[in-house]
Amino acid sequence: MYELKLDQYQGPLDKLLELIESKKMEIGTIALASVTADFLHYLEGFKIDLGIDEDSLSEHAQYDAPLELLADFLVVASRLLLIKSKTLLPSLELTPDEQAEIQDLEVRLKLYQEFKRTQEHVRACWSDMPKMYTREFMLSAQVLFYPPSSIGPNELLGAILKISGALESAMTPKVRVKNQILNLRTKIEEVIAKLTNIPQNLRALHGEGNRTELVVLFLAILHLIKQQIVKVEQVDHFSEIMIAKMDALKVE
Amino acid sequence: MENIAKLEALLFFYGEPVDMSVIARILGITLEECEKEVSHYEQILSSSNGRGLLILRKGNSIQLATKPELKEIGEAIVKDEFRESLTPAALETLALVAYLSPVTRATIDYIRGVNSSYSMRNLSLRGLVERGEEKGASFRYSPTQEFLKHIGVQHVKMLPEYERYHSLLQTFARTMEEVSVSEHEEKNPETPFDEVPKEKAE
Amino acid sequence: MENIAKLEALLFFYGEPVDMSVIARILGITLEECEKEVSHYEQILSSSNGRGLLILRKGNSIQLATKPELKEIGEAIVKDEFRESLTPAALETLALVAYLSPVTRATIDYIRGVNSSYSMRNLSLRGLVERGEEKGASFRYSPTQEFLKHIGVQHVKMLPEYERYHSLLQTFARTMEEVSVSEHEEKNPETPFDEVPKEKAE
Repeated sequence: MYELKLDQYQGPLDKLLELIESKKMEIGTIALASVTADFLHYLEGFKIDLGIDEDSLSEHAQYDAPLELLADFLVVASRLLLIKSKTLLPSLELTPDEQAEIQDLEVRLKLYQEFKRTQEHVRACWSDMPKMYTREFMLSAQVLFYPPSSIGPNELLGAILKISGALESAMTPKVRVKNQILNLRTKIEEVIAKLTNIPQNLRALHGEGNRTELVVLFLAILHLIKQQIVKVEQVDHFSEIMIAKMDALKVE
Repeated sequence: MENIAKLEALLFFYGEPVDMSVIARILGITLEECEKEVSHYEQILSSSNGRGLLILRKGNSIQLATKPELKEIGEAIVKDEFRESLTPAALETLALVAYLSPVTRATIDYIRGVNSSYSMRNLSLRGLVERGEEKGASFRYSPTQEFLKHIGVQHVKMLPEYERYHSLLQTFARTMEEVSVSEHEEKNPETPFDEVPKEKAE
Repeated sequence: MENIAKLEALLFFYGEPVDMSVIARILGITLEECEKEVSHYEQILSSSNGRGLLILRKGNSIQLATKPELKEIGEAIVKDEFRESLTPAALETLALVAYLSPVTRATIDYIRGVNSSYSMRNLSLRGLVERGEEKGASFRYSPTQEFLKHIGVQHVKMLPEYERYHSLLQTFARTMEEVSVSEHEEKNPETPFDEVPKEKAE
């Protein structure tokens, strides 16, 4: 059921694009910075919206996919945070990697915007009932016995082993989500460290409101990470799911 | 579109013999008009060397079929299709039917992650699997006795490591049924009109 | 009997998409003659209001189908069994597969900014997309004939603005390389640009 639910949700780029378009802005650093708060606000609503509730986390189907989706959102959120920080604190130095990430987000958003049109085209052509019908495969052929040239019990077992192997690998725990969350935490720590290392630059901020906004953004992310993201480990598909809260952040 | 085009589309897709009154109803014409249309179509088909089809009549029912002169075309394509060893997709489907039988196509699809209707139909036509009892709206498939005999196994339970993989795959299939893929899987895919596409390209 | 009659009988009998080389072999003609025969047949079908069928093309395979103008004939027979509605995620994924095929899941994930494994699996189970050749470690996906039947076009290339979108990704890939983001992205499994789909595969 969670899968069906997941299908109803917008992806992070889709959401971001919607926010920018609602402000009638062109995709760019300024637009991205201006929708950062809205984006994070949307993210904060995730727990309630997706019904991720720590009490129900033992139910595999309840949280797995939404967590995946959340991870995709967090990647975008971390980049927005960088952009926002840079806008508020022009003297903030970004590493080449961070520069590239910001640029990458812009490019991808433009790409996404372009391709969104393909959806409209397909939706316009699509009909729930087929518009064309074909004949069933060899409808009028007689059933006869045509065994394949070389097949035996071992060939069947071989095919089964391959399938079982594929099933097992499909069910190995997903470390991706965890890694992305850990990366994000590191990123926030880095940004905050930079801020505290250059206190003189804080005075260069454009105004009190902006500074507050920046702080609020960080708090929002920190809140999200501490309250809503849990470390998830599962040894294999049929084992119990182990859940542990991540260590408290060292910063703050 | 002319009525004759509608008639052609209907007969092409319907496959089985269809009663004249049903045709008239679907085309929204009277029985007399329908009879005239069918005769006209019949005439066009039989008089041209450029057409490969004809109308088969049986009582009040008619059916579209290939001309008897082109019998060898059908034979050639059957030979071409079945002379080869199984495609990986067909082998996978056959193995799953053998280790899980009796099993619905929906379960096989779910385990494979792709639609198996083409493979299943192929295996059925080759006489390697057969449909058994119905389960809800869908049929359950098993390997044929002839096939088991061919590979020298008296019963599926004698397949290598049968117990282990039978229960493993069943557990997996059950887990998925609980998650309940979608109501889509529940619809009856076994009507004569079933032609959901295949994973042929694999 | 003329070759065109044989072609008609073959396509009618087989039902599924059949490769041009198989048709040529069975009819005992060259591939060029075969392509000519098929084009001729296609032309006859599409130009006449008295014909209810058309040729669906996918890559080198062709299949007979009823004309989209006659969809109510099919609907009258099948009722709701073939109903396929699309969720937003399914539509997004399906549209990308249709315009970019053959395309890897990594590319789709990259453009959507989300993991598309569930959507892709769902579409694959429903027979709307299929896995084709392997590209390195990953498969490339294409829309199926079933997809074409729902949208009522004979070939994906007939989708609106197909050429524009089909080549768009390559333009973007080049831009990305110029801004040298690629170095950074190489560590990232999301990046699809080592495997931009090529036209020739169609």
